[in-house]
Amino acid sequence: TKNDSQEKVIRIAEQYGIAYAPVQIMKDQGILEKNYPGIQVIWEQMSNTTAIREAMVSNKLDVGFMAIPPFLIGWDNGMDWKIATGLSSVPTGLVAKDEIQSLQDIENDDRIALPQPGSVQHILLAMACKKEFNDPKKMDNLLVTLSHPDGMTALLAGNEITAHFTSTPYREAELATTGYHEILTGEEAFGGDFSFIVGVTTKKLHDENPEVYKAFNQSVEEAILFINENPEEAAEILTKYYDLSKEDILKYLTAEDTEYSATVKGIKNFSDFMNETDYLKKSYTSIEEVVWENTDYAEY
Amino acid sequence: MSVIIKISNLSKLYNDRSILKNIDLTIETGEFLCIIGPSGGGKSTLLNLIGGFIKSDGGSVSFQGETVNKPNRECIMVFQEFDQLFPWKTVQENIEFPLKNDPHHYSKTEIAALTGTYIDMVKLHEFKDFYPHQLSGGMKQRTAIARALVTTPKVLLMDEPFGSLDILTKTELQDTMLEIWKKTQTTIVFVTHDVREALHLADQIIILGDGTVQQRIENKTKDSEERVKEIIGFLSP
Amino acid sequence: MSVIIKISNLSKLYNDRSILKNIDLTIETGEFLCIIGPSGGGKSTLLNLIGGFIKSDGGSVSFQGETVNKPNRECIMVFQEFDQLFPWKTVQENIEFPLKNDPHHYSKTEIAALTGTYIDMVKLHEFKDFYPHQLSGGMKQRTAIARALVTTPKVLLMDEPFGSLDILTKTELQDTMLEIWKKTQTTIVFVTHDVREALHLADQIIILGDGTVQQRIENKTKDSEERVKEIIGFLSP
Amino acid sequence: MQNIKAIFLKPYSKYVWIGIMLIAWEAIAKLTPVSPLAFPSLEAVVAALINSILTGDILLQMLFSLGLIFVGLVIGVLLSFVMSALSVVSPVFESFVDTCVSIFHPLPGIALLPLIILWIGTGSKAILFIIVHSVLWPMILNMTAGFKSIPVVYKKIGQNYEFSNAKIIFKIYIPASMPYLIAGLKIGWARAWRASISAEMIFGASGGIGGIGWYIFNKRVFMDTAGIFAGLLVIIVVGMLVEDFIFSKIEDRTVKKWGLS
Amino acid sequence: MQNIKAIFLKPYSKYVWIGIMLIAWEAIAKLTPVSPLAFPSLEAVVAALINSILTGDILLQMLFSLGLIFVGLVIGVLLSFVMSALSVVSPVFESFVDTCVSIFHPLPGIALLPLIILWIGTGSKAILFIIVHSVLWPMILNMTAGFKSIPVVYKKIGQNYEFSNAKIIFKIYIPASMPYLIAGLKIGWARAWRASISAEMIFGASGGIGGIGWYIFNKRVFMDTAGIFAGLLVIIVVGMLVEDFIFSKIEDRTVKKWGLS
Ligand SMILES: Nc1ncnc2c1ncn2[C@@H]1O[C@H](COP(=O)(O)OP(=O)(O)OP(=O)(O)O)[C@@H](O)[C@H]1O
Ligand SMILES: Nc1ncnc2c1ncn2[C@@H]1O[C@H](COP(=O)(O)OP(=O)(O)OP(=O)(O)O)[C@@H](O)[C@H]1O
Ligand SMILES: [Mg+2]
Ligand SMILES: [Mg+2]
Repeated sequence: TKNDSQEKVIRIAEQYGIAYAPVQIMKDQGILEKNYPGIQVIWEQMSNTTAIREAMVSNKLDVGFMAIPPFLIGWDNGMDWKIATGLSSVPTGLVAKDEIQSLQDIENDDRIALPQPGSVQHILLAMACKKEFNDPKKMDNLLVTLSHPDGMTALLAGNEITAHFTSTPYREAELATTGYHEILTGEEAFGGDFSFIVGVTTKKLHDENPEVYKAFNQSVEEAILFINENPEEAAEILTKYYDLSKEDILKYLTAEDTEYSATVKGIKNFSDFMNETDYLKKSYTSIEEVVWENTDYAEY
Repeated sequence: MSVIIKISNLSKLYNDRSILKNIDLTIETGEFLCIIGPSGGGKSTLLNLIGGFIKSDGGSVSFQGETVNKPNRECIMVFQEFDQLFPWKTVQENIEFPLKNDPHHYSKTEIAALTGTYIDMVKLHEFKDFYPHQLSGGMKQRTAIARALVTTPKVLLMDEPFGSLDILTKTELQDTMLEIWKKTQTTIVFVTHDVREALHLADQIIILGDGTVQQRIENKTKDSEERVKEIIGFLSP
Repeated sequence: MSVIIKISNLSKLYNDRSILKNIDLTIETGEFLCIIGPSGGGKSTLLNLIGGFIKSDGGSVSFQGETVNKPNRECIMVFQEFDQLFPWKTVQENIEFPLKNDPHHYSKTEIAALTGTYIDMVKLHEFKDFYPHQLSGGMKQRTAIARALVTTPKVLLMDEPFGSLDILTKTELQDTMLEIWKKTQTTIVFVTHDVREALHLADQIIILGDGTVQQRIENKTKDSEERVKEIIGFLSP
Repeated sequence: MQNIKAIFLKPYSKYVWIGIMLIAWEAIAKLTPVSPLAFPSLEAVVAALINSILTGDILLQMLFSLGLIFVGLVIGVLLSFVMSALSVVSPVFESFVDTCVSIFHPLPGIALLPLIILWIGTGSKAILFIIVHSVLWPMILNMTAGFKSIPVVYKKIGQNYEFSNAKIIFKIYIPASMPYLIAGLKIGWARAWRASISAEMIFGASGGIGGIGWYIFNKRVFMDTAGIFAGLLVIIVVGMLVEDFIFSKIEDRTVKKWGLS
Repeated sequence: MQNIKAIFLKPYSKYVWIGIMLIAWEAIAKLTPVSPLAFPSLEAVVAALINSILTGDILLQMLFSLGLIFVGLVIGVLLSFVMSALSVVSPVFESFVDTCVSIFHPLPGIALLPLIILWIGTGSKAILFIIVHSVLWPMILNMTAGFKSIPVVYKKIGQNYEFSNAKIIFKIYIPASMPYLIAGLKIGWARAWRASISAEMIFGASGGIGGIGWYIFNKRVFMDTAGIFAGLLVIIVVGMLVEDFIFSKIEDRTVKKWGLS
């Protein structure tokens, strides 16, 4: 029937970056197709979390990957979606010029580059400011929203940008340059471990196509497992998608603080903090409001 | 003869300045009417009103009994501006233009024949593939005349069409106009500032001044130097 | 009298068509030279060459002993196009324009006086604040003439300047031109297609045809009908 | 029927059309099952606007953007004028300008970002640079096209009075190519808007509180759709005011008065 | 001196200028202490280009972008033509078009994104929409300005032969406003490029391998600066080919032949 054929389609936003490696593996190995024979997977390549969110509002996408804060902003504004799975944690941190030893040294004419307000980098910075100055918005007017590569160019060019909140592999490239060091890591700011990227699905997919939803979750897990068990082979596959050598990819995949895991970590902490500091209008009272049943999560 | 154009009580203002004041004029089918008068006297304005190109501020013009409120294919105007040729068309294409777009649907051979005839008539055969910017002033005028004649309209409105022609071409074209006029019974309204030309061509001459028709002259005996002097007398203030 | 303009062996081609062929001509200071000839005969081309507006394909023009290779403030042209007024300036502003931009630095009162004089001379006082699109054809021509006269250049190059003027204005302006000419010793090169006008104005007439000077006529006895016929005879092929 | 038609012919006809569009908007928002997150109702937009005016900096941000746009537009117009004028004067320079236009006109500011960051940094100057880059090339195209379409006889008159090149350009070329210049200016103005909004979205609150683009971007990342439209509304209103009070006045005093349109 | 000047006056003068710019580039890359990450040497760029051609899809991506731009340009030109023509015919429609232009021209595509995604989705159609939005408004401005600047006498001749509105527009308005139309087309072409590159950076590779904007975006993400410039180089080369083989041909056959420039 017509309904059947509709059930067999899933639209997933694909993004690039080491943190998204399982998504490429899933795509390349046809894991979802294997787990749900006959399904048609539409990969929409998108480059921007906000656009993904808008596409999901408009029912042009069923699944997107993003950090927890952008997800919470959508949820707070009434989007019908929940987290289906964790994906990865990668090292992230604030890289600054050597003159700047700590957050205390950042002055009013310094500028901090990060991807955008409301991004995980922004919230982490706010968390650190809260701890340090008891004023989470202290740096909000010093922000310059540059994508990671532009942010790196800006930092290394040595103009106004004196610090850059970024992650793998830009963080590593910046730290390898003399004159720059890390003054804050994501973990320090957050006060523990957290999922950097999670997978989010719409209620529509979850409710109307539970089989597809299940197959998707299972596929993500398999992809994560694949990377964790066969990093060499995974790196080989990823050379197709990334303009990097196999050695470099392998290095990033297996770095000490890079972790691929389906467990969602840190959501409560983000939510409460963002609510306290008015980035959200509300926090959740029960975890079921933000994650689907059967999703692994860890709270502190 | 029947009346083809009837002008009643026609007035025109520009910025509250009265250019034409309550003009009454009838033009009969087949008449060759010349309009003369001082520069700025309203000759072009009158022609534009007859052609339906501008709106009057009172009174009316009727053509074959119907009120004129827009231009008419049977009433073709040769404008005073001599940059009235389409710069993107050659001499030949400019002349063909009205034929190609005529509802009569001339055949290719007819178009070629008619265009050829009129190009020869204005002696531009050699220049038929020239673009307007490559022509001399007089050549442009001749092309415009040929374009107006080629569809043989019922009325020709000509605003100083021979203004920049040398005397020979002018004389020849004057004679051609007279021939065409006699043969086709076309009604011609012809603005000129050359009194001799008016006397040579017209059977009716009107003198337009101060916004009114100051004299209407039946021109039976053509081409006399006395006539010239008489008219210059009329023109003098 | 001294030679002011000397044309030697001047040739001009357009697309390999020879328009002017080895023209030799001297014009003396204070001469009033009329050029007549058939439409397309090269009159405007010759004037443009004398003015330095176009380049020749052989030979040279010299003005006061110096080769002309660009236009010169002392040699002002009235063009055949009658849309030669600046549409963004009123009649008065168009006439003032060359004075305001003259290196002589006329004072405000001088400018006002000169402009006033020439506006009156071409009888446009009433229309001095009109923009060109509000003028009749003849008014535009008169404005262009006043603009050319106002700086009293040494040479005036006039390409059918009276082309669309009524006979009275034309006669008056002709007389004004003659007066100015006599008073200021301005050298005038005047293209016209009106043989009578040439006879009335010129002391030298040349007939330009087939790219060469076909006749040069000393015009001592002005205004005779025989002369007209004689010249028309020259013009006929 | 005639009466209805007449409504659209008045000077205020624009506002009639806007009214119709607003009604259509409201009808879609209310009567179709679109998510208010993507298509907020007018009340929500107006409420967001009032809220931004009362509690936020939207008016100051608008002024900041307008200031940048104005400066960028002036620089762009001057530069394009200088380049077009020099092309008129010197064929060597003309080939240089042609080359620049065909190289730089199709390049989006976003592709130049790394270079801009490297050379100019990320402050207001970078936004200005992007605005100028957006305005300059179409202005040059329209100016040179305008200069080329001037009747030859006007140029000849200028030469006849031995005007310097500067005088020919100021006294003849510019007034004679007014319709082109105005069309170019309108394109430039709209492009400057677009560029400044996009640039602010990238470079953030460079002037402290930032401009209207930064306002919209913040609304967007925090999913306040009504706020986005409030920002767009402000842009549209300012655009129309400029159209009605600046561009039409310029047209009335130039091309309309001269009978060129 | 004369000889040197002559070099710049030949038809190939463009390439001389490009040569000079390339040399300047190389000098900066080699002689100043800029980071090759921001300012790669020419060899690196050329190597990246050759590599992309041999092992990558750059040529196909270019074709894909060109296809989209072409379709977008055609749609934009047709729409702007229809709208300008209708404004000529009907004053009611004219006020509608004016309103649309003043509302939509200054709005950046990025601000319309939520609506575009809602209505059109994120595929090639969304990119097309952004291209059309970029091309349409400046084209309308130039077309209507061109139509308005036509000498009245041409319009009168059309009326005299009682041409239909369609005929007046096709036979008289369009050829008579050619210089404007060509300038508009050039602006439209450059704008279409810009729009497609920016849109691809947002919407990604909707057509499988994506277009040249996606290529550049990927190079940027992986900090392959030489690759970025290889992409820009391809854009510039294509732009110049179009300029030399399409726009100049159009100009030669129209405005130049008719003595309008
Ligand atoms: N730009 C041009 N390209 C090609 N041919 C041209 C050009 N300008 C003029 N001609 C040709 O040169 C010849 C002479 O033209 P010119 O304008 O000098 O004639 P004229 O004597 O002034 O005629 P008229 O009395 O009709 O104004 C004509 O045959 C014309 O076709
Ligand atoms: N668009 C306009 N706006 C204002 N006044 C105008 C306009 N058109 C013409 N006029 C005025 O109308 C009067 C008559 O002009 P018209 O062109 O009819 O004269 P004409 O008799 O044809 O003169 P000429 O022999 O010089 O061509 C002139 O005084 C002119 O200034
Ligand atoms: Mg007239
Ligand atoms: Mg001539």
